[in-house]
Amino acid sequence: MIIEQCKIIRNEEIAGGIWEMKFSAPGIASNYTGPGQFLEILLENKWSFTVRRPMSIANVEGNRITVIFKIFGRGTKLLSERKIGEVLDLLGPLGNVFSGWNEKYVPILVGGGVGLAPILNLFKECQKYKIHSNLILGARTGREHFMAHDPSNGIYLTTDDGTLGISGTVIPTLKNVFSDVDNPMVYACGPLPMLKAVQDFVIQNKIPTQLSVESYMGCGTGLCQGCVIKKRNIKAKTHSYHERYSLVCMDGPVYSADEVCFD
Amino acid sequence: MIIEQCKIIRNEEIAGGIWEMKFSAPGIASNYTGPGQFLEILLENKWSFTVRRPMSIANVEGNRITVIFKIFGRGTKLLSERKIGEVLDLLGPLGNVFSGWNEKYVPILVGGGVGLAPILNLFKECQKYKIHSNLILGARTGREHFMAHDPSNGIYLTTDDGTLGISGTVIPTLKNVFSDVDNPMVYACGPLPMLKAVQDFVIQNKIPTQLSVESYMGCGTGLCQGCVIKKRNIKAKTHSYHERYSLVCMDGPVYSADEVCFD
Amino acid sequence: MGQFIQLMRFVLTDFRIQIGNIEFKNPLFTASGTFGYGNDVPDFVDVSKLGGIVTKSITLHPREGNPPPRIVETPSGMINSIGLANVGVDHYMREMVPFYSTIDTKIIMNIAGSTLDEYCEIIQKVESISSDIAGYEINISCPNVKKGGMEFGVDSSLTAELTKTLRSLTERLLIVKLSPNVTDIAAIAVAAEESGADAVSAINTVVGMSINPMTWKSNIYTVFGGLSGPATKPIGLAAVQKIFHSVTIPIIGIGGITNSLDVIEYFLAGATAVQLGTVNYQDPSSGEKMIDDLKTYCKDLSIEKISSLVGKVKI
Amino acid sequence: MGQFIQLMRFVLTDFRIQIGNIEFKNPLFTASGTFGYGNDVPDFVDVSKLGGIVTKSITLHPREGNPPPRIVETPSGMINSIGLANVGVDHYMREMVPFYSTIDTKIIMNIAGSTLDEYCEIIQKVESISSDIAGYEINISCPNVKKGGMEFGVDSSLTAELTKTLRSLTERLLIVKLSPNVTDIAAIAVAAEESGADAVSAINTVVGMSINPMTWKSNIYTVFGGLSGPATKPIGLAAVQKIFHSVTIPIIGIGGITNSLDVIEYFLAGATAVQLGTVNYQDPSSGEKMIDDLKTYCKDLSIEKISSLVGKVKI
Ligand SMILES: Cc1cc2nc3c(=O)[nH]c(=O)nc-3n(C[C@H](O)[C@H](O)[C@H](O)COP(=O)(O)OP(=O)(O)OC[C@H]3O[C@@H](n4cnc5c(N)ncnc54)[C@H](O)[C@@H]3O)c2cc1C
Ligand SMILES: Cc1cc2nc3c(=O)[nH]c(=O)nc-3n(C[C@H](O)[C@H](O)[C@H](O)COP(=O)(O)OP(=O)(O)OC[C@H]3O[C@@H](n4cnc5c(N)ncnc54)[C@H](O)[C@@H]3O)c2cc1C
Ligand SMILES: Cc1cc2nc3c(=O)[nH]c(=O)nc-3n(C[C@H](O)[C@H](O)[C@H](O)COP(=O)(O)O)c2cc1C
Ligand SMILES: Cc1cc2nc3c(=O)[nH]c(=O)nc-3n(C[C@H](O)[C@H](O)[C@H](O)COP(=O)(O)O)c2cc1C
Ligand code: FES
Ligand code: FES
Repeated sequence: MIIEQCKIIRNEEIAGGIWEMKFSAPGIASNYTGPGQFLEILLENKWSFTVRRPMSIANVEGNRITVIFKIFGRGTKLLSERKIGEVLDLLGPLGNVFSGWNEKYVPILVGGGVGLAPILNLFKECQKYKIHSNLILGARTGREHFMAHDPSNGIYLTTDDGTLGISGTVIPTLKNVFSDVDNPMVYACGPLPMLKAVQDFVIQNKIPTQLSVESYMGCGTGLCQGCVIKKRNIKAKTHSYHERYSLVCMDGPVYSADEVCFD
Repeated sequence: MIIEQCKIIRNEEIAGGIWEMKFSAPGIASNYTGPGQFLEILLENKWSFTVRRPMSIANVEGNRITVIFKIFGRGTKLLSERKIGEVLDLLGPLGNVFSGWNEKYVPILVGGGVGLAPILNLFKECQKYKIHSNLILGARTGREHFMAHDPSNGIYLTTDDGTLGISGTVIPTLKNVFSDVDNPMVYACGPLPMLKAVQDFVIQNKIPTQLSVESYMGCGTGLCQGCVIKKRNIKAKTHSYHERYSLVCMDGPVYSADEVCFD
Repeated sequence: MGQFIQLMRFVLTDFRIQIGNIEFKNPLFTASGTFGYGNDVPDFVDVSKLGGIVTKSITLHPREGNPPPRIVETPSGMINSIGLANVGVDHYMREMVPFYSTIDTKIIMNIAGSTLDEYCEIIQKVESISSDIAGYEINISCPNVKKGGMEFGVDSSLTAELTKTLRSLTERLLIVKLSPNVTDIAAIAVAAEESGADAVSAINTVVGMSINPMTWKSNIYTVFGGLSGPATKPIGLAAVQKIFHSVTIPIIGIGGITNSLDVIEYFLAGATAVQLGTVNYQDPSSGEKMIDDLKTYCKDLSIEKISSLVGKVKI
Repeated sequence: MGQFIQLMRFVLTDFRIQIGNIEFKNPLFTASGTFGYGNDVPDFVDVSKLGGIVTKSITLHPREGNPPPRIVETPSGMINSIGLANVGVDHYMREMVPFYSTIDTKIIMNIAGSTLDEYCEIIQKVESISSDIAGYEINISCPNVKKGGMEFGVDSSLTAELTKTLRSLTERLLIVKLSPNVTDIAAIAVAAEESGADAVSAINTVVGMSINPMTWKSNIYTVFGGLSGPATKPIGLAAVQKIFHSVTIPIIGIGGITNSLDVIEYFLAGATAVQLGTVNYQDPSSGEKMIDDLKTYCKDLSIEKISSLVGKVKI
């Protein structure tokens, strides 16, 4: 984990309200250990933005790091207005990684909303290692998608309003894909209701699953103790030193589906 | 006085740390009454910049308004980074004007530091009406000047460090010019020490003089009562309703030299 | 047809609120000291859009206020030490009050004093003349005047005594404006309620200080001043929520409001109305704009009465 | 030659400060709850550059803290309600304290309790073992734990009793950390001084609240939390200035510091040292950077001893 001043080398709206930003970040890139990890972005003005903004790493290529973000509030609005050549102060790489994906399993990757970044990252990684995986991406409406619906290649897009791909949430598609594969392993990231639904399904069906979760982060470095999530069961010794809560920035953001509790 | 969303049509560094910004501001321009008036500029972020920044009007041409500013702190730094085509929220025109300049007098115009904007404005206005005036502009060093030292045309530049024009403050030059003209009338705007020195000189020599003064402004509209300056003598009824203080934003910024007190 | 009914609903969103026996057409007031006396605001401001105007604090005698510097910007806020500069009650009654008959907005006269008698004298003067003043807001909490009543604002029993005495002098709306610079703001609110106040307003400014690190000078002549603006919104919200759980009279929320969502936050925390202060310095017509935005908000969430939001924060 | 002498002068700028009988190599400490126990900070942070490290509050028994959400951003600040999550004194002494012998930075252990006995038991445990702890900061002011000692922090006589009792248990540095959520912070500081505290630190967080106006939910599980960050700097400065005029023991200034000029403001207002809190979340190496910037400032202004600035604001 380092702090690095990184030049923006790309910043484009790739779908409705969804932006892709690329940085030159040699130091962070060389410390990067895999899909699941994230950055903490400092927004320019120290007075106005007290806490950094966490963003998953969507891709690392050589010195270059990509994030994909959705305009959510003041901070992401400001990010979308940043120009190529400007420099941002990044803290990273942070957090743990999706693990256990290998030839023995067929990964089913589920991403919703802003949760698609780490999932896309993992999808590309699987491709790189020639591990066939299925990718299910959900959005509210067609204009938020930037990939092609391509079931024959295992890429399924869903929309809540049916304007693109399969109508409905990602869950029915997850169920369908699941029923077609042997040795599935689910990886999911997305909004809370989606993660809950995925968790219910995979626990019921005893599918090994990893979820990348979000929480409000004050620091990303374990110092503020703000980013806790409730645990479903008790782990031995974690960075949070506690039994009921886990620090998402240090022990997560990736958890086994049976580890965390969303209520 | 109106609030207008104004497009930036020019923003250039015209001397070391000194910027010229031009807006398209038809509404404010049509309400403008003369040199001395100012604008209150809202800086983009409501959280970060609580109060507007006052800036004198340096020129009005048709719909266009020019300000000249010096990078002083966070706000003026931000202003210098604004790009052509961006829109700023301006409140204006505010305040009173330099008055009494006409053929009967020979205006001596004295500007120092950021106080040159209204003085330059008045200089151009005099030119327009073919009133011969003398312009004395002071700066700390040569790179802060953007005009040519041209005594034969009545333009005198001074620098504290002697790197351009006449070495020293504006005061010796003011004295020299004064001794050369009949029926002088002094107009001055600049930093506090300069205004004090001008005031001392003109009162001693009984020269009719108007000073444009600065004070920390909360609103520019008479609502906050923050921008007061102490009065030297007592005026009848002013916007501040008081005898000891005057509201610079409503009763000023231009005062007769014997009206205000700088201690 | 369905669309028509929905259209009907927004038209009918009810913004009226009630404090004591006075109905206000909407819950957005301007805060004391940030809108003058309401009679001399910029031309582009339509004061008749506001639910109410609270005047700057008026004292028995005219006050020139404190020497400059009186104002400085701070992170997301500002500090002021105006020192209750005002024309005094006589001038006010003679010169400003007649204007109020020309506008359809309720006027709340904010008064300040350094002794119980001063407060009483002001109210007696006002009560002796017929006027369009809807009520009084009692400033017991101005932090930057030595004798500005601070003694009342920090002490429950003094607050009670003052409120009781003023209550006996007027039938008009009596609102006590509370200071955040106390250990237990709810206790002071309870004292005001029990002594007959129709409402409390909270918060006044927070004691603050600012220094120029290059010149070593205090940025405020009086050293201590009052912090206002967005920085203080969390403090104002906490105050309103605490008071809400302690009194039954309406609370007027104040502190750091810059947009309609801030207004909603105050309602949810327990405010029946709000006052806009520092935001008027950026734009004195902010109130009008927020009312429009509130209408949109209520439309989108199908809220029929703005007052139905009061205290509805989900915990 | 003249140049040489000037060069000599900056080299010799003296950053050492003294609190009680302890000398710190410089006046920049990290604030409790924002730097862990000092033993587990990011690799890129060089803790040995700091004058001191104040640990997160340690309680008698381990505490899991409050349910999430625990944090939310506010204008130029943030609210937290961590709920004193910590490992407890036994684990702390066993697992964290040994690390301190490896660094050359003074450690101040912050302790919190809900009863006088709890505070005593913690100190007795620490005193029974030899360790590199330089002293204690007593948190009597945590606003987001029901039994977090708030009762002590708002009451002069309880503060006096607690301080006196703890003083009798230790020769180590005893610092009382004050709450801004009181009517008269100087009175509490005086109580601490008279009862034997070596120093006071101010301020802890300011009670605040934040609501999501779209979901109507409190952004903090416990509803009220503690406001920190730049928004509170004017409040912290005012507190330090008030205390400075009331006590003779050193004051450690806290609240909203993000750069070296903020540190200067605190010194001018009366602080002998400062603590950095929220800024560590943006960059845990902020302290190191500010020390470098302070060196430049002192060089430019030819300041020979940083402690010569204490209380020097020009009024
Ligand atoms: C580990 C992790 C990875 C993430 N990865 C991505 C990603 O790849 N792409 C993406 O678009 N978004 C991602 N997010 C969410 C992203 O951090 C928020 O959308 C962003 O912080 C919103 O900032 P804002 O200023 O626009 O919103 P604000 O206006 O500040 O607030 C709006 C909402 O944004 C969220 N938010 C704000 N600040 C934080 C914070 N410090 N920590 C967590 N949530 C916050 C809260 O839900 C808040 O209610 C991730 C979050 C986490 C925790
Ligand atoms: C009537 C008037 C006309 C002015 N005309 C010009 C001009 O034509 N060109 C120009 O360069 N400058 C002018 N100024 C000064 C200009 O307003 C300040 O330089 C500017 O506000 C600094 O903003 P900042 O954010 O960069 O500084 P900050 O970092 O906020 O503060 C630095 C200093 O700037 C000054 N300042 C900050 N805010 C205000 C405020 N609201 N009101 C007054 N002073 C403030 C203070 O001296 C402060 O100490 C004028 C000021 C007044 C009152
Ligand atoms: C410049 C200024 C002057 C003020 N004068 C008064 C006053 O005379 N009487 C009063 O009760 N409150 C006064 N206040 C306090 C405001 O009415 C309000 O309580 C406070 O500013 C918080 O609201 P805000 O954050 O929206 O500004 C003043 C505030 C400011 C900024
Ligand atoms: C997340 C967080 C946790 C904190 N935990 C503690 C604590 O355990 N004990 C304590 O005395 N102060 C605690 N504080 C208060 C800080 O030590 C400090 O007093 C306060 O944050 C003000 O300083 P700042 O504005 O620089 O952050 C905490 C502050 C924050 C933001
Ligand atoms: S975000 Fe601060 S501890 Fe995890
Ligand atoms: S700047 Fe507010 S009254 Fe003049």
